[in-house]
Amino acid sequence: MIPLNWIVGLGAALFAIGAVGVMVRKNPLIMFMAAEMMWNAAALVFVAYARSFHAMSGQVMAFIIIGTAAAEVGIGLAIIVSVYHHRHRLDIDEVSQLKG
Amino acid sequence: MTYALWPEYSVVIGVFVTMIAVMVFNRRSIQAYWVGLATIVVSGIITIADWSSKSLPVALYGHAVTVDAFSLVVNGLVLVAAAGALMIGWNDKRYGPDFPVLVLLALLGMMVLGLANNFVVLFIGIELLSLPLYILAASRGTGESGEAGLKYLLLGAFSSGILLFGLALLYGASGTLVFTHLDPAHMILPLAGAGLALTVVGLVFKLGIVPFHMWIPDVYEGSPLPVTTYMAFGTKVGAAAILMRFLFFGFSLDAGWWGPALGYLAVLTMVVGNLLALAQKDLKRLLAYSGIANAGYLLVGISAHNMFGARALLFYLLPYGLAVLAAFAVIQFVAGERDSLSLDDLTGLAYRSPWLAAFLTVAMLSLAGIPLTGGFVGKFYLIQAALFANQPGLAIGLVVGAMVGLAAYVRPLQRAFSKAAGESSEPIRWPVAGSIVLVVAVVATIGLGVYPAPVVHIVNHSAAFYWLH
Amino acid sequence: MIGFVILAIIALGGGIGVIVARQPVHSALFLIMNILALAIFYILLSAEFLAAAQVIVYAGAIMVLFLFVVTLLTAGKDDREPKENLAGQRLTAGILAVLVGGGLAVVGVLYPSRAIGLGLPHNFGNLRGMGVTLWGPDFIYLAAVALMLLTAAVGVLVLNRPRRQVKPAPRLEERES
Amino acid sequence: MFLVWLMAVPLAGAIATLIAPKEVSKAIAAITSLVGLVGYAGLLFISRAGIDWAWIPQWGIRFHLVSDGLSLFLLGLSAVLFVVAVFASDAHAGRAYYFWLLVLSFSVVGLFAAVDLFVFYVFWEVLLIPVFFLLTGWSGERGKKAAMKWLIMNLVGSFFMLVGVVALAVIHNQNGGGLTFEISQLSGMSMSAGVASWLFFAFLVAFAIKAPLWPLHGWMPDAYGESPAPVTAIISGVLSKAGIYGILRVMIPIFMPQFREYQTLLLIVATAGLVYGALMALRQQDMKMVTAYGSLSHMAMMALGIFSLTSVGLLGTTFYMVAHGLMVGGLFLVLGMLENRTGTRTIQDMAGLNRSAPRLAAYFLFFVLGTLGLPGLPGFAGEYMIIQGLIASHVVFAVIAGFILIVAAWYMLRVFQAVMQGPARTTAIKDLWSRQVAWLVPLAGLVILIGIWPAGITAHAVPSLYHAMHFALGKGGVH
Repeated sequence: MIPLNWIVGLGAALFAIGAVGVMVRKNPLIMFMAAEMMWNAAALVFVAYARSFHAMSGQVMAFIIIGTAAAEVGIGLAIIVSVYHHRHRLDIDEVSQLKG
Repeated sequence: MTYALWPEYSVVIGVFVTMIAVMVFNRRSIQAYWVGLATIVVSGIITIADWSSKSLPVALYGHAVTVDAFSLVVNGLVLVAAAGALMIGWNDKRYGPDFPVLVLLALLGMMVLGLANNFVVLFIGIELLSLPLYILAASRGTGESGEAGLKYLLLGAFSSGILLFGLALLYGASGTLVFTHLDPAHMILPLAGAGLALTVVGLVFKLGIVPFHMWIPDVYEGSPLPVTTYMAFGTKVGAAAILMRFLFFGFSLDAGWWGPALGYLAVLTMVVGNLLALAQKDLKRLLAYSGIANAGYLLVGISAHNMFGARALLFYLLPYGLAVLAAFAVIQFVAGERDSLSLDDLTGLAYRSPWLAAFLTVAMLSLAGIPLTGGFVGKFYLIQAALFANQPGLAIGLVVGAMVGLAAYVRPLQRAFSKAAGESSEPIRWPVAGSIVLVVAVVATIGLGVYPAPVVHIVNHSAAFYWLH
Repeated sequence: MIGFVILAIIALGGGIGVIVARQPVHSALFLIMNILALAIFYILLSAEFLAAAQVIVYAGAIMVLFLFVVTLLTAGKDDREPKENLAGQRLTAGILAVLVGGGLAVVGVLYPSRAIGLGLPHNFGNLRGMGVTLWGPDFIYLAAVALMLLTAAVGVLVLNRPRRQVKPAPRLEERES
Repeated sequence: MFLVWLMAVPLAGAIATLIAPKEVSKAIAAITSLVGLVGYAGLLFISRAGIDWAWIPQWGIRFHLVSDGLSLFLLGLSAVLFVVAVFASDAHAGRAYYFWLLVLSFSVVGLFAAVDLFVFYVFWEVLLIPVFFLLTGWSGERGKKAAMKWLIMNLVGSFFMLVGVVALAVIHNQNGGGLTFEISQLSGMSMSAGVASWLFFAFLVAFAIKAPLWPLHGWMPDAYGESPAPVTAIISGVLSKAGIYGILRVMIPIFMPQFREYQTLLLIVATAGLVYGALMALRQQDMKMVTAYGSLSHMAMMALGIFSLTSVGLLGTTFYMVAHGLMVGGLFLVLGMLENRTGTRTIQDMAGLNRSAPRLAAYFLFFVLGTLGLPGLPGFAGEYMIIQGLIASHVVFAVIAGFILIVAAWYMLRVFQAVMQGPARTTAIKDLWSRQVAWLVPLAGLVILIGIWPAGITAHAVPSLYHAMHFALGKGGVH
């Protein structure tokens, strides 16, 4: 038998790691990945409880979380790319201004 | 005859029609805006039709959503917010043709939050609301806008994570996802307590309550102006609505768990938000802190936890939103090509454009809560709620916050009414759509202050309706 | 139980790896490890469909996207994080998060939910079971996810459409002078 | 209905100033205030006009206005002073000035006529806004600071009063009486002593700040010193009476037991204010500030009349409010004209002006004598009644008050002597123009009229004072 309560504990640990990552790191990509990990931890806990209640509702919730995460990552990476590009362009602008 | 979910369905249809309009017509076209506005109007009409039907409340999709008078009032509020944001940013080349599509998508999220009765719908609503706003915040393409979008995204993902984990623990403690099936008496207490705490923190993050408010000023400042307007009004409505639904539907019997905690947060938020507003030099930041403080006022309605509190919260959202619309419309006009406005830029506004100064005055006085504006009636209702709940501390906190806030709101007015040092610059352009928003918002603000009885009636009806649960 | 411990160690190791790695590429790889470990957990928890979805959507799509972006943005750059004066505050927040997370873990372990002793229902967690639910009573959730993905598509278009270089408008003082 | 028209006229005038061209703003304001005055004269014949409309029925709020003996003469005072202030104003002040002046007039009518606590509070706060803008836009360098001080201090008081207002209604509801804000229904309500004391001080502080009463007069020196003369006249003549009026109208019916409980304390504080104001007035070199501090002292006098808790003291205060409003308003206007002509307000810089401007000197003397309480002028009758009330309750304070009256004569006459009499050191100034005389004469006439015929007011006021206080009377509160 799988120890359900230990899986919940594992989920909490992953959640905490993700939260620490968001708070301590400054690289947006890593922060974003840490946030994804928090979502994953929640999904894991949902699935574990779904198993314990023999109810599909928790699994449905986990599926929704995965789907939403996909959408969120798409948008998030687009924003990160545009911000990086802009910063990059700014750097070049500054350099050329210095020279000119 | 009830059209239960048709306000939401019509918005979904509107999203697709708007996208088709963007594709079919020239990219720089205005048609998408008209389609978006038409969608909002149609949805509003269906909402009104729903309101007059007798068959509410109705639970659909296995108690996933409940359409009741409360959700319809929320619908009305967010429709006003969306219409205001759309018209303030009407056909502005800076925001591109996709602006109406994203406004409609976020609108859908806000409406969903109003009728959620289940964890899944709660989460879907939050994300449907947030995802388009991340894009909108970053859509300006300048450095600040991108940074604002990035910050919003990261904090949003973080708070959604907290929310999700809280919901997961609550699910484990209760075995159900439906708010109204939650039974605090039969839960596993530590799990339920931890889950409730995390969930509330997650939601309060979205609402912008001190100490979870750090992201709001930066995001509001960096986002394009119509988007900031939308966030300040619509997001607050959605977050307050879902917080209230979640707590009142699920944990109404055990208000002792969350009532006092939220009460302290409310007082802290009102005082700190207004204090920080006092120090701001940028008008958008000032309004951001004002938004934080107003979130505190909203929390008073929730932590009072009585019928008056629910009604007062619903009522307060309207004058707050109208004042926000008016203030941001004025900023948009005065700022012109730019996207932000410092207090110094306001100097001499009364001489450049007396009407704008007058409208700004009404908006600010309403935010400050001076009588004969809607803001006063809203605060009055909230004080009533706090005193009916036998919590004079909340009422005192509210007025202390209002006192501090008053000084913050009056400072821009003093600037506006003093003479400019240099010669005034070019005259201010009044875009037609924005002017409509501005005039309607100001007239409605005064109207709410002078004769609030009809709105009070609606609000009382909706909160009484839902209280039967 | 031993399987659980090994898997848990892999998952936790992946998680810790994500937040301590210096290079985002390494973080992404650690995250994939973590996700795969979770997928195995899903199988153990009789959520076959979710396990597949986790592997295909998360590891297959999301993380590939991540890796792609990471390599696109940080290739050949030393992405050293700048020092800032908020370090103390961040550290405090981090410690707080560790404490809260530890508390949650203890609560989760000590208070198991009410388990149902009966055998699992038919089709629990497999493709058919999920399909019947998601295309049946819970269809609106699926529709909502579809809308979110649509939003993401629009968002990518909006954020990365070629824009003409907008000159920042001069500030008021400059125009006056 | 009549009262509604009385409110609608200034409001319509205010809107008209916004629409009409700038040049006619003053004319509009003048016509509006004159129509208001005529309307008020009509009110004198109707005497007990009133309206009672449902406003927010869900909360039991009624738009209930009454002109009874308490409010009738204060309405008159404001009608007269607004006419005078408009005529005394600068014709080029701009349309916004007249707009705010008329809005102020509108809210003052509402305030004095309201008998529903919610309505009262609404107008109580609304009138802060026009004054704030008048101070911001049309005063000296420190005007902005003065405006800020005015707004913040007053709102600090009134926000706590707001909690008090709601608390009263809520307690009334919890007592089973339903949700209502009607003062007459809230009066004599039973509440626990602790709560009642808190509410009592919440209200008292709000009213004391507006009056202003020592030690809550922090906004007064700046606001009086910086504002243009007509605005000063309105603030000191009308608005400061609103504070005293609030104590009479709202607190006496509701908080009589608390008044009894804290009577000694209140008398001591009010007396301290009386002495403080007089002494400060003696020290000032600025003639406007002398009048301002003198006014502070007189406000304390009115408070003493109330705190004596005798019917004659209350009556004296009611009468003295009207009398003092007319005289101090006139005095500030005369000082304003003097300042316009000499360009200074410092006493040492002026001397012997009565040579060049005898008419101005005469009016100056008239209002000075009025404020210091010369028999035959209305100040005397009011102070007499107040001291009579004090003798009946606490004779010690009567003695101090009588002594301060002498000091008052000293500081007022000091100003007059220094400015008007003595060798003419300063350059000659223009005397009053005939137009200015035209509106000073009726004002002075009115002062003389109520000075020699105080019964015209008191006879009206007595029944409604008793009416307003019958609960208190029933409990043996008023002798």
